[in-house]
Amino acid sequence: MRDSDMESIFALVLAKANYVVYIILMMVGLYAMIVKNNLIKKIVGMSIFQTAIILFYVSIGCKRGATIPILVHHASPEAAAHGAEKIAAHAMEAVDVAHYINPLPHVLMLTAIVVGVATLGVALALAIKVYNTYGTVEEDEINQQLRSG
Amino acid sequence: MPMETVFSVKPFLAVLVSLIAIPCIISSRSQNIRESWTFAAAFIKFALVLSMLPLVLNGGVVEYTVCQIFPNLGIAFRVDAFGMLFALVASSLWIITSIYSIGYMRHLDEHSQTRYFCFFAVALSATIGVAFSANLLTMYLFYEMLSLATYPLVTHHQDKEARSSGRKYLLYILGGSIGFALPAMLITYHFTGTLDFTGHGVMAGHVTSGTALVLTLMFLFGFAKVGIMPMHSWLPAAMVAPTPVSALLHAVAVVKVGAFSVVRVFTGIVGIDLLAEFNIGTVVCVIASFTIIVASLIAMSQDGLKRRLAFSTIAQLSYIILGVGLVTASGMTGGMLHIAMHAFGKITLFFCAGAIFCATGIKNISQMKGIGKRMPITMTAFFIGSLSVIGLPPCGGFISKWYLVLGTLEAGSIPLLVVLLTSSFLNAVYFLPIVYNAFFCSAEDSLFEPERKEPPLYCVVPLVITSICSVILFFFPQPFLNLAKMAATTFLGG
Amino acid sequence: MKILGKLTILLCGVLLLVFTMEFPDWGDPDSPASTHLSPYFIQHTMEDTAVPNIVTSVLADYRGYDTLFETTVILTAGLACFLLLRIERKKVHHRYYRHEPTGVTLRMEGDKFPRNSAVFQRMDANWVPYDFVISRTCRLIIPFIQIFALYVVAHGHHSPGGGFQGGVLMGASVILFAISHSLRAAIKSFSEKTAALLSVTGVFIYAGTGALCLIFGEVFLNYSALAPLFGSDRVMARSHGILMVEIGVAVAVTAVMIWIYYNLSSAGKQDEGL
Amino acid sequence: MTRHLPALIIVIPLLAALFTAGSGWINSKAPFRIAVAALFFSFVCAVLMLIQVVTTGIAMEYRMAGWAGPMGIVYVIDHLSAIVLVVITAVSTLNLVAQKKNIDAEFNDKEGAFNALYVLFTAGLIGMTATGDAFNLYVLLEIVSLSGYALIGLGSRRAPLATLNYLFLGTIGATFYLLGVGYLYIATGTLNMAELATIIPQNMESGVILFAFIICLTGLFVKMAMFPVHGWLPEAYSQATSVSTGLIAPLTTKVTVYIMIRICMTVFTPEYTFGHLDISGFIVLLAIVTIVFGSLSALAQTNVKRMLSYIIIAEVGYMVGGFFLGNRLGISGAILHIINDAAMTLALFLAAGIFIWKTGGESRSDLKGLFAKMPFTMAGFVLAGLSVVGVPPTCGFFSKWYLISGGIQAGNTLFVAALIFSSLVNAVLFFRLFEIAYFEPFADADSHGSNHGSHTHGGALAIKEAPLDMLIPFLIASITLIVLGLYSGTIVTNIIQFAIPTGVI
Repeated sequence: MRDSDMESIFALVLAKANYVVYIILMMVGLYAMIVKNNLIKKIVGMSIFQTAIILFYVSIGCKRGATIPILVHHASPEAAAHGAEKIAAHAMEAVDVAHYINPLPHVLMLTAIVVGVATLGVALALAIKVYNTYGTVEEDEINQQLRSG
Repeated sequence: MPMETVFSVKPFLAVLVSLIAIPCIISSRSQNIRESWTFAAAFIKFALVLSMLPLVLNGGVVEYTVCQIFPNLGIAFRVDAFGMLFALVASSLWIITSIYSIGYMRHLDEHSQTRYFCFFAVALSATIGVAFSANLLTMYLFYEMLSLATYPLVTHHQDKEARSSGRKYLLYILGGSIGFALPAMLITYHFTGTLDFTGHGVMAGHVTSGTALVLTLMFLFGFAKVGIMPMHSWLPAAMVAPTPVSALLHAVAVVKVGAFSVVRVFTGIVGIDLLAEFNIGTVVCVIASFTIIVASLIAMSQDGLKRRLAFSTIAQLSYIILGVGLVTASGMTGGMLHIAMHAFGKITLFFCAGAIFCATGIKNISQMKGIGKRMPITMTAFFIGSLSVIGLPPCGGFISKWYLVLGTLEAGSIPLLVVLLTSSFLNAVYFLPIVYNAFFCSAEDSLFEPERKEPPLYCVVPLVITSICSVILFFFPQPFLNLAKMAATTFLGG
Repeated sequence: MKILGKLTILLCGVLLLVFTMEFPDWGDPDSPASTHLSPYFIQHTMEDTAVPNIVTSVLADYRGYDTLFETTVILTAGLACFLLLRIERKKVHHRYYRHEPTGVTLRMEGDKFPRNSAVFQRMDANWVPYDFVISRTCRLIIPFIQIFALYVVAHGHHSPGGGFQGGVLMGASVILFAISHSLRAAIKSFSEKTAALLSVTGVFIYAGTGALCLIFGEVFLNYSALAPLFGSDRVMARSHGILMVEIGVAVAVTAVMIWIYYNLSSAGKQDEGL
Repeated sequence: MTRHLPALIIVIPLLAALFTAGSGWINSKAPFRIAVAALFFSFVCAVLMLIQVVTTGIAMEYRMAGWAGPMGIVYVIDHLSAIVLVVITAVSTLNLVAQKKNIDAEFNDKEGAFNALYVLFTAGLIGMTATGDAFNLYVLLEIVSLSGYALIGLGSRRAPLATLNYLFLGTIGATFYLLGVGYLYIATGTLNMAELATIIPQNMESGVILFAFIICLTGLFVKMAMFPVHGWLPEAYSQATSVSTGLIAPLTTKVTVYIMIRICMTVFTPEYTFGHLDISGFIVLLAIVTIVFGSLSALAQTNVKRMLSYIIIAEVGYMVGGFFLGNRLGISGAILHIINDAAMTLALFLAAGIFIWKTGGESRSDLKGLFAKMPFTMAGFVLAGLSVVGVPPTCGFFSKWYLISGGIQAGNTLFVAALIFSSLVNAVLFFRLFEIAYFEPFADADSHGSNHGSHTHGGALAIKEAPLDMLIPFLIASITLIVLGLYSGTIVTNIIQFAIPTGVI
């Protein structure tokens, strides 16, 4: 009974591998942000934290046996010349949904990546300003300077 | 008489008139122009209140709604007999106090008098607002406005002592109103769905006896301006204010607002029959009599004249609460009448205290030996005032005490009668010695110059007027008596 | 305080793990996400926007409003770095020069400075030795990077790519130039003012096309309203609209990446970078 | 033309922000004017939309890029979002106009970028309020946060560090919200709020939706500084310049509360939030702790702005607690409090801005003698203080009235006690300030000798009022407190009443 349990748990984990990975990544990022006291390490933790969410979203979108969401049309050379009506005609053949993974998560994650970069940029700008005023990026040293006034 | 209601904007105008006067008071260049604005506002307000008197006397009611905020509850005014009685007293005495404060302030050359007169006007409009409010929300609004408008008046001298007494003043009044009155009001609104002052109370049938008692006590202690015993110590502390403030506000406006709101709540919200049925009235009477006795005893031990008057005010206010707590017709009439009678009596005493301070700078009773020789008019007025407060025949106070005693007899509770009589005796004990020392003792130490030195005319004339009024009220109490009687009948479900 | 942090993270992780049991398996085709909205996009993108790359069509057309604000996020980041770091450059009265043959470094005061000659070479305070190999190879590669970036932008319709990716590549090429040579050289060729104004114009191109559709009477960002402008039918107009928008995004992203690099690397003084 | 209002209200500020950023490089006069014009335009749009929604009674729907329902992004302007839009645009316009002098003093050479970020912040808030798409809300939330970090980061010497902490917590909050939206996407496959509201009630039991609710809520609680995760707010708001706090303090937490209400009511329908889940009891408890904690720590502060920030945390507790009482009174109290609290906080921070501009100091003792010095500003400050305490006729009283009666109706006496306790503490806080301003003489170098108390003869201290262009907007803000109070009845009856779905008793 013991090994069948192991199989079922193992199979379960394998089937949901992507969620397990993203949770581990997220916890690593969260850990770094909260516990580390070097500001740059916290910023790195933050970007890991955001990338974990990106991985989660992208993994939602994929389907077994499907290819990237770009419609494969056998554009024969003369077909490209006809322009519009060819496109309309081409749309008539039914597009099999199972062939393509669903594009929505990818669109969302393009935005999330951009937001991640923007936040990283602003965080680094702030870190530089903190370094210029306090001469250090270690949070406990900064607190010491603040307390000593 | 038919209960016809007239819808007119007069009550709202009466409230607004002194607020409108404020920009003029601020912008007036010279002191005289400023004083004339205050007088104009006082006269217009008194005229507006008087104009509604005949209608109210034959049973009519004036209503006006400003705006509807909550379902069937908004800022609205309703002038009935009880409201008219209190508004009449407040607006008439404002005129007299304006004269007095001009004399007092100019004589002592107080600083920032413009601010004084502005906040005085705001306080008055709040008082009239409370008198004319149709529901508990409007009354709470003007009650809060009054407490905030009187804070700068109480702390006028802006010194250390004024600061600590101001802090105590706010602690009791604002703390009481937010801590007790606000939740009580909201709980009542939750149970009954309406806060309008109907003749016979809204709580009947919606509330169990336990919650009714708790709510009544929360209202009693919430409206801390009535100075019931545990919530009273702001009043002696507020004596640090200049005397016209103590005279009008702490003898007439502020404390009477407290008493008025408590009576309004007892009759309009809790309802007289509920008071009787769950015998909440007796609980209220016990608290009131406790306050009367203890306050009178403390008053005897006070050496400062104004502090003694303050404690006597606490005792007199509890008469009003006692009157309502008796739940009998004449008891109610006596209580409500006492608002008017005590007002005239006590304001005279405060005017005299102020006059003595103006003329000689004396504050303590022990130094007032033989002052009668030098300030005969002031001291005779003081004598008449104290007679009225004690409740002896030639002065108006006697009539309200008379109805109160009748009330206790109707209610058949002998202990309350004993309380009334002993307290009258105690009043005599702490007032008459002052008068005796003033006239019959000789001024043994020669630090006083013997020649007659009366306080400035502006101070003497008002206190003479008010002392004469309290005597007139004994012989012709009609307007106030009728109003009180009408109010009592409506409240008792007549 | 630290243990509290660790505890919350542990708890949070375990809670998350417990809840994953109810998720659909990885990649199974009939999970709600794959059966509800995406099939519409996959089937209708050709007939709606005539753009085979579904991601670009969803990105720039179906959810074009999202991407408009995404580009605004980039612009906000650029403005934020500028606002936080940029310090007005005080007149600098000294420069460092390196005498090439002898390797002696000189610090020259005053206002007049010798022109850069073969013998005397200007250098930064924390001088990075001028490496011939790197600068020459970079000078060789940069044009190809830029061409590839333009290709990525242009081919967003048919192959993976688009405004963001192309913009970043273009930005990277300029940053490579700044790193390989020196920040001053890069600023001379692509000044901060042009970077700021370009980033604004990029977003303006995007928002402008959207507003143009408004002016043409359609709803905001509905490119088929621009059919008379492009002289094509409504579906092709959408495809051209997407291309215009992609160009706007590329311009904005390039400029902002460079702008942020200028500010971050020189901590706002814009004189000596990495 | 009115058909395009939902788009115009956000596109015009966006375009204006671009012009402001661009023109900042050319001449330094243009940015401020463009920014004010754009904000005023969006204020007018918001008012027009409110009128239209209230008169027609139906919500305005605007399909971006012409795509319907779940496919594209849809903007929905209903009663709730219309009134919040008016509040946002009014507060940001008033604050910008009032703080002209502060802007010139602090951002003299970077005025273009500052004004652009200011307008982008407001545009982000407008978008967040009006959007009908869960993911679009995340993008706009990021714009608001980023521009907020920049506006706050430029304050005093300690501002960068405070902003960095704010950034970390803000990112955690926003990313949790994103994760919540992701969980919803897994369970339902769509991102459109209206469609989510149809799918969620069908499978209430699924754990994924429960966990999406919890994660979304935690994320929002972090963004609105509820009790355990409030650390960033006092630091960030007290170190920033008065212009930025004048904009950020009244709006961010209130709009985040609005989003919480939007999500709990329109996405997770009330049947789910209050009926199916029994989580509201715990959240009201958390709100009570926030109220008590906020009020008590405000007592301990000497810096005026830090004190006001702790009061903001307590106010967030009011709104969240009021909403999760679950009854109609509590929810309308929470919504009314969003409007009132935004107005109150704006008045308070404008006053703080004026004090700092005049006395240069931020601590309580710098308020000495201000009643004599600046009577009108102090009058406005007293009005704002009374509104926070909850004294009629100011608006604070009426929203507190709804919250307390909601608490009584729900039988949650602890919540009522917390509200009363917090009002009393606020009374102590503000009267402590008034005392200092009223009693202690104006400690100014040129005033002749320290005339401490007793008879300060005559108005020796000439009245040095705040500059007029700071004073007028501030007085407008404090007078609106009374107007809002008196009209809270009309606001509730014909706006908030329709904002609450009929399912709520």
